[in-house]
Amino acid sequence: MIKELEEMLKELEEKKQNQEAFKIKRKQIIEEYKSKLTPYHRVQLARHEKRPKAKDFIENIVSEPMFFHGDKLFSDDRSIVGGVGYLGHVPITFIGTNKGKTLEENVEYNFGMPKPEGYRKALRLMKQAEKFNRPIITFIDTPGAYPGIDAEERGQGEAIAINILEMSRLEVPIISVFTGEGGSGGALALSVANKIIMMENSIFSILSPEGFATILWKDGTLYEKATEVMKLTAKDLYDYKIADRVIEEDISFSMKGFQENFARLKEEIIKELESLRKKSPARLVKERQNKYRKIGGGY
Amino acid sequence: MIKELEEMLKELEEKKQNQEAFKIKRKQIIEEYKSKLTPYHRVQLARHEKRPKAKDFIENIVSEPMFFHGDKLFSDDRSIVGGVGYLGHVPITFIGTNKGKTLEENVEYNFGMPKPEGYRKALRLMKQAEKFNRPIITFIDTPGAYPGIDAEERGQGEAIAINILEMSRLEVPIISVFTGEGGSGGALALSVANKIIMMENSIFSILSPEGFATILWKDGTLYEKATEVMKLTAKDLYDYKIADRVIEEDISFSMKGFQENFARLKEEIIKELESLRKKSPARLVKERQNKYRKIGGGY
Amino acid sequence: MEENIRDGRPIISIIKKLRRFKKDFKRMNAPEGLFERCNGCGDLVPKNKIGERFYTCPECDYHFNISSGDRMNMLLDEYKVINRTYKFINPIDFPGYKAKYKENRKKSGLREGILTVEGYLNGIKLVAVALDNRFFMGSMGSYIGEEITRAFEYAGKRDLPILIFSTSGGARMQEGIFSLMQMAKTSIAVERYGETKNLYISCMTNPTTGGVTASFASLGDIMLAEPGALIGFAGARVIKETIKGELPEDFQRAEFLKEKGFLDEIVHRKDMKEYIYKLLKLHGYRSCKG
Amino acid sequence: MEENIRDGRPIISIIKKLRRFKKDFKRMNAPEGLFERCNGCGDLVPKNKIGERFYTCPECDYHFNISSGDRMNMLLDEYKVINRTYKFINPIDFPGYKAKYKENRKKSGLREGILTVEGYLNGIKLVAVALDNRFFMGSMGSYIGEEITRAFEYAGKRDLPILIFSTSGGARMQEGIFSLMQMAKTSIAVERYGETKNLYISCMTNPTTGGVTASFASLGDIMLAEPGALIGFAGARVIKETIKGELPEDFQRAEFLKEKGFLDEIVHRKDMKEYIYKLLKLHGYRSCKG
Ligand SMILES: [Zn+2]
Ligand SMILES: [Zn+2]
Repeated sequence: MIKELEEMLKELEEKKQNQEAFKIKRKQIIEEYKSKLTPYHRVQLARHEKRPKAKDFIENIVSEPMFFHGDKLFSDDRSIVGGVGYLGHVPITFIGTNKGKTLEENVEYNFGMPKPEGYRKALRLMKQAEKFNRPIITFIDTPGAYPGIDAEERGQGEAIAINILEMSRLEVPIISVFTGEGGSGGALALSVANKIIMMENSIFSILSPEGFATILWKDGTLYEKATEVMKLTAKDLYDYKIADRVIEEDISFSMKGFQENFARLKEEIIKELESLRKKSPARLVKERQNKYRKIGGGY
Repeated sequence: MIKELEEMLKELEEKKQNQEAFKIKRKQIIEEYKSKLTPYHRVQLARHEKRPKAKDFIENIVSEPMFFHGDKLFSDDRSIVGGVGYLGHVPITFIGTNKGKTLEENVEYNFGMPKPEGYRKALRLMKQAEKFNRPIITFIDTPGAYPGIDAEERGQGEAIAINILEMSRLEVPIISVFTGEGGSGGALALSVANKIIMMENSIFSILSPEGFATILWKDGTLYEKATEVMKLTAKDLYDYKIADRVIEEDISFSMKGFQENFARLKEEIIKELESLRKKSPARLVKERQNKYRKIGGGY
Repeated sequence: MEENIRDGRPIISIIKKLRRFKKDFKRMNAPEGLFERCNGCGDLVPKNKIGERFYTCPECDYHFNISSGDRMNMLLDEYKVINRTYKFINPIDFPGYKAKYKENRKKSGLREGILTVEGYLNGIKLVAVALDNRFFMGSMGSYIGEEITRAFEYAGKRDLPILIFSTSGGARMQEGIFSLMQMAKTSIAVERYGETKNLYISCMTNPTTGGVTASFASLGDIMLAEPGALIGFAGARVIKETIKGELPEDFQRAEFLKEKGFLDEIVHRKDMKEYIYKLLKLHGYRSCKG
Repeated sequence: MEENIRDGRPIISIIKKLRRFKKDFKRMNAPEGLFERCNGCGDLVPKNKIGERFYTCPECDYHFNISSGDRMNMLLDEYKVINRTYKFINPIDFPGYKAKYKENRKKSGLREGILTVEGYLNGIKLVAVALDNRFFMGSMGSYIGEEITRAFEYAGKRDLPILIFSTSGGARMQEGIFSLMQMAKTSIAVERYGETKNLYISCMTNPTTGGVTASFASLGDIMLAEPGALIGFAGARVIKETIKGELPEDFQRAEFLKEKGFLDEIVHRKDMKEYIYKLLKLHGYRSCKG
């Protein structure tokens, strides 16, 4: 699907004569292509192996990042990266779920699926941020929490629940950015935020479309159908007022396109951060808690 | 050694005629015996398999005890017992290190040597106590923290350090009772308290006498000599102002003797608790921290 | 997750089977409806005996699923239902949700999978909530999320302890992201209630899984469970697929969770009332009735 | 515990040994004192090269033990020694302690196993502490406990960051219970300092064990270590006796600890100054010198 667009753009480049006309034509092609994207396509884009991963987002948006390790309890879960750096001139703590671009990387990062120690590592870093009054930015790209024996043994459910509760009362600004796949409780456990920003082709869903189809229709192969009814695109989430901002994406899968996306996102985060940093700790907590209090409350 | 005393008392009982005279004579024998106890004897008494264990102390001093389990992180360490109950009419949280009286029990309780999850379980229960404004009573009888691969892997040193720090700032009264062996950092991790009460024949030491002899003289069999120089008896600790109270013990190893010891201890705890409960949270923390600030500060 | 319902344990020896066969033969010829098959030991056991024992098996202590109403009747001296401002909402316009909903209501006789009451336990006033897995397997959608949130708010405002009996297949798929958000909403309700320093006792019953395990149900000041209850986040099927292997026999059972450090205690249903009563008293709640 | 000193790793292949033998032969015939045996790879390496590389091996990056003074010189632009109100105390009247003490002072040229300074790192003012294992193996007695406590108090009062480089055999046996109590005293000093919201960076160096690991050294806001450093609570010998078996090769090494989640980062000595500088800046500390 992406291939198709890539070929169109390549063809265009070969025929290019005048820079301005090329730019306009290129934009036109991309826009047209975008208009045809179904939720299913967006899921594919969100999961695309060439799409920048959370760590790419961090390294392109956060200056001078220093990565810290470990939960101080059991292990250093490689599926979670976190540390400190600057956003503009503001010191921040960042957390990201780590997907790989190759099979090897993915094995190392457990395909971006954290275990309880990953959530506890994130929480440790967030509490450190609170102590030093640093805003927290989380970058979400995860199929969900790891479903395995060891993860269950060490309290996957409990770890997610505690993260949600603790994030809700942190006295610093929290911004969550959905960069790719935002799956299930595993994504929620890192995104209880004052502001939720979604990349145009990121998703946020109750479960993977495959899992959804399996549970409801006892047939995982119906996942394309699932994407059509799940309402999991950034636009859906924005319409439901769960996402606060959607960042337009250049989807040409070129370095230039990625850089533009990073720049747009960075600008938006800095803007949001500026307004959040003016608020008192008590107000930050109250607003964050109220944001979730309202969701699904029409009874 | 205890056998000797037991035989003397048995003999006395067989010859007994007049109740009052018997009582006096019995007391005399015990006192005389006590006066001959060396630190080495006291170590043996502290470790004696027939001596009541922390759980016996808890069950005889705390009314309606309910035992809770687990650290909510990794495991339920059986070498630590903890829960809630009443002291007089005051709801309290109790924590104890659990030694067994038989080999089987000792294997189950890991000979009273906690792993990191044990210290974290204790800390969890202590924080629960703080939330509900319950005083904390700890009962210490441990050779020390477990020296094993798994314990090191899960951060034995870190777990002890965190417990010390966190206990020092809990905003409720803390009383620690040394019932038997108080070994090393593993005992300290549960005894950062406002008041330290030691049973007359309990000990509190930097390390087991065996370990001490091994380190200093490269010969663990010199442990008797070690007991002579380590200053580890309740009386030593009281003289150093580390222990605040020493509870006199009947050392006849009879049920009646044990009951008397429990009663004396209970009375003392209730008295201390009464005065601690009158203090503000801030004062409790300050006094507890200052107690340790002074130790070894003559420079 | 809804599929995550797995009852009983599969290993029964041949001798046991034969013995049961004999007993069954007799009992199957008894008047209809007097016996029920136990999911624990597989025996046919007299219904009246089960009832007497708080719906647990006289042979093996298996805890049968009970309704939210039975739960309240078992525990409370008296109670009134609260939080009943109810209407049907289909937040993501999910095809067929309304029909499925009607079907569940008809089948279960319930309006939703939750019952919230204010009542008395041995005279101590409290708020009690029970999920009910006869309705959409107790899955948490917006309605349940809202009702639980309100229950915490109600209890917090009145300085009452709160007691929640969970049983759930997880999040309600048909409400999509809105169901997921109830995990945040209810967990934050626990946080706010916690600020009032009142006591929240959470008891997990068979089965409690998915989004309910990963939110309010895991956040009790005291964490209890009924014996044998299946408790977990991920479903057994998903885990088996992921690890491509079998699961240990007691995997995700209450006893397993206690050993792993996530439960304060496992309490038999017959002792539940007394156990909770002791906890309430210890936390300073007093009987306010004659 | 003092005995817990274990240097280097034993497994060296025969080929490596042969190659080393050749090199050694040449170097042993060189002018005396120009080469030093590396505990990491076993090579004889030129002393001046080691010095240039912050006392690390040019062949294998093994980090040699360095003195507290060298540590400060390596990191700081300038500094003054603080907390030097010193006298000898034998708190439990331990036989022979005084003589042993004198011997240690003579051998090491130090007054105690700790150096505390106020200084500047790239212009940023801070308090820095280094333990020194040439004196009683860096074991913590009352003096060290008191000095560390005062260092935290000094830094807290002046809103300065604090930096501690630990190396220790554990608690000082000769001071008995008083040494043990320094674990509480120093940990409480960390707690009080933490209330000022200033930054405490703890760096564990080879070896850090026993009571130091189980107190202030594990309580840094940021936990660092040097490569290959032995870090643990219980001594290797005790553990071997307890489990009656061998220990894994990388057991209690910094790399092992990082994998197990107890270190934020392992930092090569040559990068240490820059790494700490970045941390200080990020935490809002600014250069106060031209
Ligand atoms: Zn049965
Ligand atoms: Zn080397």
